[in-house]
Amino acid sequence: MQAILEQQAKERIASVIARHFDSEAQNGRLFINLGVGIPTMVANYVTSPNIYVQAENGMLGVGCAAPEGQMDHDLINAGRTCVTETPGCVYMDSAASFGMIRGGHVDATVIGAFEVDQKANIANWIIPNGKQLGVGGAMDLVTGAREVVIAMQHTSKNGKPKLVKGCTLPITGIGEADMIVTEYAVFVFESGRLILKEIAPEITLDELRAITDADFDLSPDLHLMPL
Amino acid sequence: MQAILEQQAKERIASVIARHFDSEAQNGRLFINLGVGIPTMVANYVTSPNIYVQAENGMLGVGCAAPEGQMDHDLINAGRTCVTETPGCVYMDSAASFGMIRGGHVDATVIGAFEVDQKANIANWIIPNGKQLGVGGAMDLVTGAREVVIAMQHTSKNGKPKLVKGCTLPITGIGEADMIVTEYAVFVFESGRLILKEIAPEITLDELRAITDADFDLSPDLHLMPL
Amino acid sequence: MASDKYRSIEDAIARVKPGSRIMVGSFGLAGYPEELIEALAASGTGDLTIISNDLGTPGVGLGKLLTNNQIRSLIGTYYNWNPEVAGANNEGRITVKLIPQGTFAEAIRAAGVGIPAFFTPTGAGTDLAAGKETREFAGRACVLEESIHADVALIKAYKADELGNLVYYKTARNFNPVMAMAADTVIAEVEEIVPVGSLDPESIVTPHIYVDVLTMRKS
Amino acid sequence: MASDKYRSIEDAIARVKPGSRIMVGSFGLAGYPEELIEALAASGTGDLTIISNDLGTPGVGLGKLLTNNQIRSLIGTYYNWNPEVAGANNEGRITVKLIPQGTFAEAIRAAGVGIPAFFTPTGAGTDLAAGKETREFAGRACVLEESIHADVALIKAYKADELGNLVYYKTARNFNPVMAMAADTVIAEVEEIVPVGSLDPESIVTPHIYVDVLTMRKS
Repeated sequence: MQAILEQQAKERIASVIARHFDSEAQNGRLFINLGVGIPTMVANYVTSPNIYVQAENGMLGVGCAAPEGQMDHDLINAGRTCVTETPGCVYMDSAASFGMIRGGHVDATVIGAFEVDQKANIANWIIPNGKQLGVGGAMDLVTGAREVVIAMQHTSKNGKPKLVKGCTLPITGIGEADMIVTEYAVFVFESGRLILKEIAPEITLDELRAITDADFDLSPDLHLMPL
Repeated sequence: MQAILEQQAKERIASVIARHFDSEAQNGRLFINLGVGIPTMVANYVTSPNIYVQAENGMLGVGCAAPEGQMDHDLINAGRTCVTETPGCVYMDSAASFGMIRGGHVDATVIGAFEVDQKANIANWIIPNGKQLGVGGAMDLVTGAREVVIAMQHTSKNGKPKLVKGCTLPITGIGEADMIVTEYAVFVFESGRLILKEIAPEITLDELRAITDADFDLSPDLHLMPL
Repeated sequence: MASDKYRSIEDAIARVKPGSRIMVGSFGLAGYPEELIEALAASGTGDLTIISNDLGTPGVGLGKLLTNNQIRSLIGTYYNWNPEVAGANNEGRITVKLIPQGTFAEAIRAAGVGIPAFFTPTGAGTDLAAGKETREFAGRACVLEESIHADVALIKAYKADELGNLVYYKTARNFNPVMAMAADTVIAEVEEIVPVGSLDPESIVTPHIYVDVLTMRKS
Repeated sequence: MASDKYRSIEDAIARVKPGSRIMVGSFGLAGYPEELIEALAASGTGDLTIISNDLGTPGVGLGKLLTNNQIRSLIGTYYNWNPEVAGANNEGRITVKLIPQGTFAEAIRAAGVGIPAFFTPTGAGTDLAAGKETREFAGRACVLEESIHADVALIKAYKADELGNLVYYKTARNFNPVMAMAADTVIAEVEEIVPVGSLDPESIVTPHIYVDVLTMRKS
């Protein structure tokens, strides 16, 4: 197993997810919501003009980050980054914005996670008794978006598997994960089973099993992650 | 008892209600919703500039009926009359409009009724197995408006009391009536009792009792209806 | 036409299949998709459930669909303007589900925003609450109402941009924006399609995410 | 100033009494009524329940109210930007009620539109649904959530007309329009008050019926 540096891992995860969305957007417009961190980076890699970004704080058609000197602090995404407009963008209030999400109109959300388990449960909102106290839109997004894509490094900073048999932290949603993308692998949930679809060239299947606590099956068309 | 012609009765009812609203509007802006028929006529009699008319089909700040030749069939009130704009008027969708009503933001609604009983129940939406099948906004209005003013002639076309001990027709709302204005009298509900506040000069108290099925008390300041 | 959502009225109405649940925006004759309804009447597609505030007047607008026997059931609030409805209902030719108008609007919005049911004081204790759960909140009886969803929504807007963002005109807005959120397929009849960027992002009422097909009124 | 709703910031903030439930519009530092919050912090009025998405950052914006010990409890969604909140909560100095952000927005709107409670799939089966009724709709577990009302809402809008109709600016809109419907007294801090008739009736977001007091930002 060949180590992948953190920055490279993040860029890879974002680009793999972007490729997935570019492919989906060939069938028509795709509306996506991007969480803070790696998920936001996905916007830098998508190439399809058919992809529209929704920000849950009240905007459809979010553009790229605002360049230095052109920042408007009343034009932000949900990660409080100053952003720009795209042609045809729309502003709305928070109830309308979450209505769009909860109502199933947003095709996909990309979020990070502390843990995901083999039953598609996601834990990404809180570490009890810690220094952070917030849920934000995490529960609404995993429940409302049609497809929930987890973008996370394969293991925690101290090397523990994040893809586990059963979440130990408080969950964000039950059985809501649809796809998991790490620097080493792409998994999907199909008929309640976790399936490995792609594996990175830096790792063997046995090595991947060693850093994955969750049980998973191999896809009939399991292939190397195209990089 | 001196007969009052139908047209005169309607005008009187509308003007008495208008006087009530003009008085209330001295304390600040008053937002009212007017049903079809006599209620709509109230707008012709109010004089306070502090009164704003809401139409449940999606407008706040409804103006007078549109003059011949200036009718816009996409600018109507809930009775499908072409109306006009007032300065500062606002358009909204039906959910927002009924939200305004149900949320208790509209100060008063004026509606007609088939029957009102001494427990403040209102029956105004349907005569079973008849030629009409519709509830419209009646239930929302009686439930949502802070004050429900009933505008109706004292008796039905065949002389039967409309102010009854108990409604016989399907009710629109339980205990929702606050004030009843007929051509002969003004009643209010106070602490669950029906109270006569004003009586018209054309009728004696005994004659009023004879055409009123409901039991009522006399207000300590019962007085002649000012005309 | 530079919009990839643009279709002819005929192509658009072909998406309405027999037996479908169809929402139609309107209040009386204000804000109804006239040409779509004409085409639906001409198509003869039947066994429809029509979800709309009212049914126009006999033989006019939505009223045509009843005159044509294309309707199996109605969900709405006010049919006093079209006495054919009470007649057909009394004769058992159609079923009619009456809902208070504010509850109707809110239940359609609820479907659009993923709320399966809500409590409302409207209608508590009346015949229209029969068979529905009633519960007190802050001492007030409230009825549990479920959301209302459709297969297709036929709506009328004033202008669309090429993406499908919509704005409305005066009281022709009525139920159109909530219906635009509450159906699997949303077809909007508009008077004009303007270039992307022509509509103020602060003033767009229906974002393009909700709109599948645009048709343009000929007249 | 030709608006009868216009008051100075100081007069307006005097309406906030100790122990009140106060809604404040904002998402991070976008769209928060800065001068009203500065005045509230200066007033020292305490024992407040603050209903807002977040609490800014320590010592800034809404964060000042916590630093000043003016807060008894918080109802909101996301305090990760202000770690003083978790600290005060862990020490038992304040109580915090966390609500998923979409449920929070919808529950505030619900109070505004007279809906006492609604079912939502968000949060079902999680710790934030503990103690709440859960029921299945169409096979999906949903949580019953009650509406959220306040004594006073402090909101930020872009422009008001003299009647009190409001429009907003970009993503500074956020929770302001729903909070404007959900409080007994609504105080809006605006950047400009324009003559009646200057705002497009199709584009007004908050109708003047909801607004009690207007204050104007000095800077």
